[in-house]
Amino acid sequence: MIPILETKGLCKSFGGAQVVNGIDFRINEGETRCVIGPNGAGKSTFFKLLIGEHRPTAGSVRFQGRDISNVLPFRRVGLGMSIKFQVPGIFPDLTVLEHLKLVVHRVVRPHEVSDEIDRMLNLFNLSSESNVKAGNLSHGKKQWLEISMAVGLRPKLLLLDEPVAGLSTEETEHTGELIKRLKAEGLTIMVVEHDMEFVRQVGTQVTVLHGGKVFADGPLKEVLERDDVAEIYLGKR
Amino acid sequence: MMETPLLQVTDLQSGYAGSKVLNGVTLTLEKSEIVAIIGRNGVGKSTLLKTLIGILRTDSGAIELDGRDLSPLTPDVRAKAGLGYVPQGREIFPALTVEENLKVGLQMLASKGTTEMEMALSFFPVLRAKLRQKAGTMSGGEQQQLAIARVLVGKPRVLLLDEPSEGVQPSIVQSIAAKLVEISGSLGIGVLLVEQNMNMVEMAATRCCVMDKGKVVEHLTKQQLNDAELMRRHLAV
Amino acid sequence: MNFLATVYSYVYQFGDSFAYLTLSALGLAVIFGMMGVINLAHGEFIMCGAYVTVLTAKQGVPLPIAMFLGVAASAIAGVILERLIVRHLYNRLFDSIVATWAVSLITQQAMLIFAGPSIEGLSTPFQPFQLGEYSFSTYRALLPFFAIATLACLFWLFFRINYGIYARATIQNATMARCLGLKTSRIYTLTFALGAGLAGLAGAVYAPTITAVPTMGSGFIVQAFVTVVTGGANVLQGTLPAAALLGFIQSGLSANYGQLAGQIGLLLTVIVIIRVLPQGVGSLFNRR
Amino acid sequence: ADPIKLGLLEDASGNFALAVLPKIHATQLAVEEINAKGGVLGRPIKLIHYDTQSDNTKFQELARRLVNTDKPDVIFGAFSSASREAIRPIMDKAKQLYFYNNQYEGGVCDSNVFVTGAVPEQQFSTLVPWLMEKYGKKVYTIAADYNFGQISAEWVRKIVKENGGTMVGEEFIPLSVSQFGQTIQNIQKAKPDFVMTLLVGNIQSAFFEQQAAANLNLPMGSSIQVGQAYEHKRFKPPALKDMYVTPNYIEEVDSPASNDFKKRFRAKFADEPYISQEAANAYDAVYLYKAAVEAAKSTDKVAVRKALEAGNICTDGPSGKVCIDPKSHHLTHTIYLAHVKADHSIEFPKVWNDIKPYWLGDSGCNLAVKADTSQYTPANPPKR
Amino acid sequence: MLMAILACFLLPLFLADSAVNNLAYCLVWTFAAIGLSAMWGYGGILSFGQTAFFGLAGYAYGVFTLNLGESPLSTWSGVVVALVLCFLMALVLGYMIFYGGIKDVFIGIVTLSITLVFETFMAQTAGPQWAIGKARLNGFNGMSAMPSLSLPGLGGENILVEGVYFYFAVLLMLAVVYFGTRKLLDSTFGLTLESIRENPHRAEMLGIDIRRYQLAIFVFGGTLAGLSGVLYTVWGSYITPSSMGLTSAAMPIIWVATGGRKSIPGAIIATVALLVLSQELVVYGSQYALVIMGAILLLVVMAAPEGLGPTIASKISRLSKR
Ligand SMILES: Nc1ncnc2c1ncn2[C@@H]1O[C@H](COP(=O)(O)OP(=O)(O)OP(=O)(O)O)[C@@H](O)[C@H]1O
Ligand SMILES: Nc1ncnc2c1ncn2[C@@H]1O[C@H](COP(=O)(O)OP(=O)(O)OP(=O)(O)O)[C@@H](O)[C@H]1O
Ligand SMILES: [Mg+2]
Ligand SMILES: [Mg+2]
Repeated sequence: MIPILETKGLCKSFGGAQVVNGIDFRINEGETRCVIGPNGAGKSTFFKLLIGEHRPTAGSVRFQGRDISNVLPFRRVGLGMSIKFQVPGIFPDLTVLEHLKLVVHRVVRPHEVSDEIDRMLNLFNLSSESNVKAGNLSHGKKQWLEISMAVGLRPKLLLLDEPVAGLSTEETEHTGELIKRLKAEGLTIMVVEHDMEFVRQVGTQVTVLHGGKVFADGPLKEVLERDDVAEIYLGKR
Repeated sequence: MMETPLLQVTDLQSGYAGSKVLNGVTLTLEKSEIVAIIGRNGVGKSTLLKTLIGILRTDSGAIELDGRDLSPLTPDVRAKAGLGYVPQGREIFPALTVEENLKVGLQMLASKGTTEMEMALSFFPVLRAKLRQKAGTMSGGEQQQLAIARVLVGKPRVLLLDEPSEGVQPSIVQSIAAKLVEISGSLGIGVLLVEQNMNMVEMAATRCCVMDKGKVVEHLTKQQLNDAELMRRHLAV
Repeated sequence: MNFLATVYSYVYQFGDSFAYLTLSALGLAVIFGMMGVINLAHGEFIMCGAYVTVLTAKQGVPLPIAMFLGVAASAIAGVILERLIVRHLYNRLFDSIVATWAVSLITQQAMLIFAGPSIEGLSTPFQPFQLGEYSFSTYRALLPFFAIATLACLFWLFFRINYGIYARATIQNATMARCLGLKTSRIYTLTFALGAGLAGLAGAVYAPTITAVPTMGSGFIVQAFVTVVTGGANVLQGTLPAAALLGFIQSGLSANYGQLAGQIGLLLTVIVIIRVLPQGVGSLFNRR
Repeated sequence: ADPIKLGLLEDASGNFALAVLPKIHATQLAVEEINAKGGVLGRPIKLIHYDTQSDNTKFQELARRLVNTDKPDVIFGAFSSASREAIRPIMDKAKQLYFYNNQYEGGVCDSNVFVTGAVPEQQFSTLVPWLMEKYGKKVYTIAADYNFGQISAEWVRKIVKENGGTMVGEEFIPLSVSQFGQTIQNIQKAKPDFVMTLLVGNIQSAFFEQQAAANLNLPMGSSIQVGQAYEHKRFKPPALKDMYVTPNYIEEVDSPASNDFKKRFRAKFADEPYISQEAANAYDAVYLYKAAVEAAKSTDKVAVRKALEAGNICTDGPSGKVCIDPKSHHLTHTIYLAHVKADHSIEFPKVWNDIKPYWLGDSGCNLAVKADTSQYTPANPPKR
Repeated sequence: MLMAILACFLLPLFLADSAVNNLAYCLVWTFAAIGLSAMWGYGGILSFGQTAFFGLAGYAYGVFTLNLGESPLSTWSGVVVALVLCFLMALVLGYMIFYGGIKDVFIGIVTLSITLVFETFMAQTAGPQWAIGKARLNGFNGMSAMPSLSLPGLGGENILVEGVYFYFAVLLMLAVVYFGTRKLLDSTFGLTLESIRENPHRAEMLGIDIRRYQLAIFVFGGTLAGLSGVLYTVWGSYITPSSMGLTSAAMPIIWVATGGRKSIPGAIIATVALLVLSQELVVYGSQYALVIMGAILLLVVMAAPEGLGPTIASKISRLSKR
């Protein structure tokens, strides 16, 4: 199997703080990987390094066999990556519809745009809010919108940073189903999440980050059973 | 003789310019009680808390703290009267350092608050290591912990928590829950806990209100909370 | 001796430039940097400080007290402006451009109509001193030190006592600050008044060296904006190095190539600095 | 009868208002006096004043409006050379009779323009040789960096050279500069015998207090200071000590004509800060126009211009008798050498009577014969 | 808006020539305002540089036509040359700004600095050495005597595009620019710009090259300001450094802010209204003109939070609903 994404010795420090500290990581095409780890472990920073928002202080990122360490973020999106940030980054003054239009017109032909938007609205349960300004949405709906934008770009590699934080139980499950479906379509997905039920629902492989390093790596069951993982992260069960 | 409850909310209505969200919420909160408020995304949970703290104007109804009507007061007066609010999305002051964020919380006290600060830091040890870091550069979960600590140092009598577990690692969620139980018990603090994380609700709440369409539609007892099947039905509404 | 005098003359020119840039900028740095309000009436606060200083000094009030009165008057004007107008515009900052510009128009012209086109000025205090073939104004030689002292006070106010924390918290997120018990409206007013008072201070300090006329503020405003923005997002840390750098370049260029080169050089430097440090000079000092 | 319309474009606000307000008031005074005595040819004068706000583009805009909409019989106005040049093309195009009532850098040879202010051959040819005689032959010029300053500086340079002196320095100051520390030191380094200051506007006037504070202690000469913006009244002594200026009139002139003028002026504008030379020029201009209309017996522009070019249009103004020079459309002037003393009182060490605006005429401008609309300088004189 | 423009075409039937001429003058400025509104309201770029382009175009037209004469070919190619120059300068400047990572208020100050450098420089070109060909730059006094636009007439005589003709020409251009801008901003290009204004960071992560979009709208706006500059120069045969300076540079911002940043019709209306108002105030308010002007602006800002355009629009729609 060829890895779709691979990092070697990836490091990032801010001032003196070494936040990501030599991560070697690879994910194969079509895989769904959950990245977990304590608060401040460097998960979001890792994702931002992948999408290019931060420049690594050392190490490299390869995407589909190509070194993209020096490629600008928007070009990486063009290559087929897309991200949902931990904090929903929406355009407060634009309506939900406009958000989707913005995304959709980048990936489908002009005459298909409106059909595709309708499809997305239904898929993400946003039909009733389609004309609401995104700034006026409830927190959960903002998360939803953010996920829909990331998915709507039809990437090859989807990065989701805490997609279900703040989503109700039902919507969390719905998201899980969605991810499974996307996986079935062959999409490669990386998810950071603290909601263990969700992780169990979607994940097969788990990577645990801790202190900017890969702490544990392997099949879901095995990793979550480990005592050291429980100690640094899961707590008592 | 009936004792006046700590916080009594009667038929509360409010909303945003042009759209009414709360359609008459009634609930009571006694001392040492932790009341969870659950419900699907967009039903008005955050709106309820925003109205209680006074960010949103009360259109009708009453909010009484120890029998004193708060509804005509501004948020700062309500805070001084004893309401402590942790908003959804953290809303820490990003350009202030962690220490300065805490100092803003400390100005509620007459004293210098050295012991309160110490208490908060020992409870959230990540913060101690990062006192001089700009709060905006902290990880999501760290920021959430800061937001909670910032209110706790001000020694509120009623805590209004809007999804405090969001983005926080499972083990710390557990300890926050335990701590809430402990301080509400020992100090007689009342807590209104808006949550999506059922683990947290189970661990901390003494009782639970289910909201839908701007109203409290159901009250659940501690026992009912532990009945997973029942919960599932309620949340799916 | 003459060599020394020449060297000192460079230092003096630099200090002069530095003091002028710093003092013109401080009021704006507080109002624009801390509150985000683009205050086009900055020059009119300067004028207010100068007028009050001159008028009271003419009445026989000792100069330092007259200057203090000038500062106080500007601060009060700031309170009034904030309460009446700026307050309503915090969530639409761009409208504050129009509003403060309108206030500036009204003030300038109303002053002209009601206070006349000019008032008799004051003399610069202190005797001049001689060094080699040059003579220098003692008052001006002291101004850079005064500027630094003012900056130090501000720094103390904003970073060492909690007022600064509260003010910065309010400005970053007023709603949240209010929810944590801060009286944000009072903090806004105080901060605006502080900025206005500092602008008044520039007017008061320079009042003895220029004539007070209704349009005098416009002479300060470009330098003020340019210094503040070059200083960057972190206003208080930025203003000092920005003024020092700009002052150095301006005085160096005008010493060697004339005033025009100084003026143009100043503006070009700003462009270059922002190009190299998109967040301003202050960002160099951010990594604590 | 139908009023005679006098359009007035002057700055009642902005940077120049300080120096222009007395001009406006003097115009109003003259108009009022004439109307009180029955007007011109039995017709009253109606003043149409637009405030040009010290803004050149406003001048342009409002001049057009005035010419096209109000169609006045004559237009007065403009303070700075730049504002005059902004509206002169409009006047020329409309063949509008236009009076510029300000001292300036000289050289405007324009059929439609009459100038009542003093020019370099009146102000510098008197002042500079006198100062060189008294103080020495090394001269330093600081001047506002635009046409007025540059051309005036050219005049100074030329006259200094003709009189065997040397320019030890020349510095042009952008209009927005208010800080003169560097300039003061440059002057100290060059060690001139006196400084020619040709500074314009409030901002640049900060030089005087600053040079005093730094103890520059040199005599100064100027064509515009004191006479226009009364710096000696606005600055505290001794900021302008030993300033020598050659206005064609200032408030301190103590003659029966002057005192009578001041009395009338103050009766109407009691708190005018200063009655400047431009006030006198503006005042004279109204009477000169009146005289010309009466001579032409009509307000027809061509006829009035013919009358003005006849060579006998004069008026007895605050500074004495002044007459229009037909060749150049400029005015003869009595020039006062005003010396500002340490306490800022004024003395007049010398008076030159009836100096003609000879330069343009001598170098080939003759508007009575040949139409023109150019501005000339010593380096660029009229082609013969 | 179409109706309004049609109505404007009919106006000369009712107005005196001088009033039409004056109205043309006011309309001349609307291009700079439309450009700024597109830049600022849609792209979130607050530029103080509109008058720099305005001045550049004015001087370019002046230098070009003073050298090449007043034939129709010379004047119209003067217009084109001026616009091309503005386009290029905006491109270079915008490249420096956006590809150099300059953001927010820093853009405002960089553009302001450039404008002031240009102004200060032009103001000191008084000497005879500052001439390009036959055209003296003439410093603070400004350049004058540029020829008007003209069209080749039938009999070999050129028809000058002056007075009412000039008014029609400007109105025609305005119509074209207005509908063109509308079309541009209503497209996904406009939507993309808005997303960049709202959250540049997020927009970039949607795969949008934000720098390119910002550069594009900056060049668009700058070139429109250039169009204003050329037309102004043609209208008055005059261009001066003070039409670039601080006071002038603030004017487009005041107009656009008053009109409502995001409203193109608002910008047009506010520009014309404020210009007419300020003239009328000068004429009838004498020295109180500026005070009254200030007071009116204050009132508008306080009473119409969305700006004049949107506020009027919502008033009208509310009235018509009744
Ligand atoms: N600009 C910065 N300067 C200093 N430290 C930083 C900066 N950015 C991030 N950090 C630190 O790096 C660490 C990793 O942050 P990151 O956001 O990657 O954590 P995370 O694993 O996503 O945590 P969470 O689960 O809480 O979201 C944190 O401790 C944070 O304080
Ligand atoms: N600023 C606002 N302006 C207008 N409407 C708003 C605003 N904020 C929220 N709303 C609307 O109010 C309703 C309730 O929102 P609220 O944020 O209270 O939901 P919530 O129950 O907290 O949801 P979540 O679980 O997603 O946080 C939603 O329909 C939302 O669209
Ligand atoms: Mg994270
Ligand atoms: Mg919520």
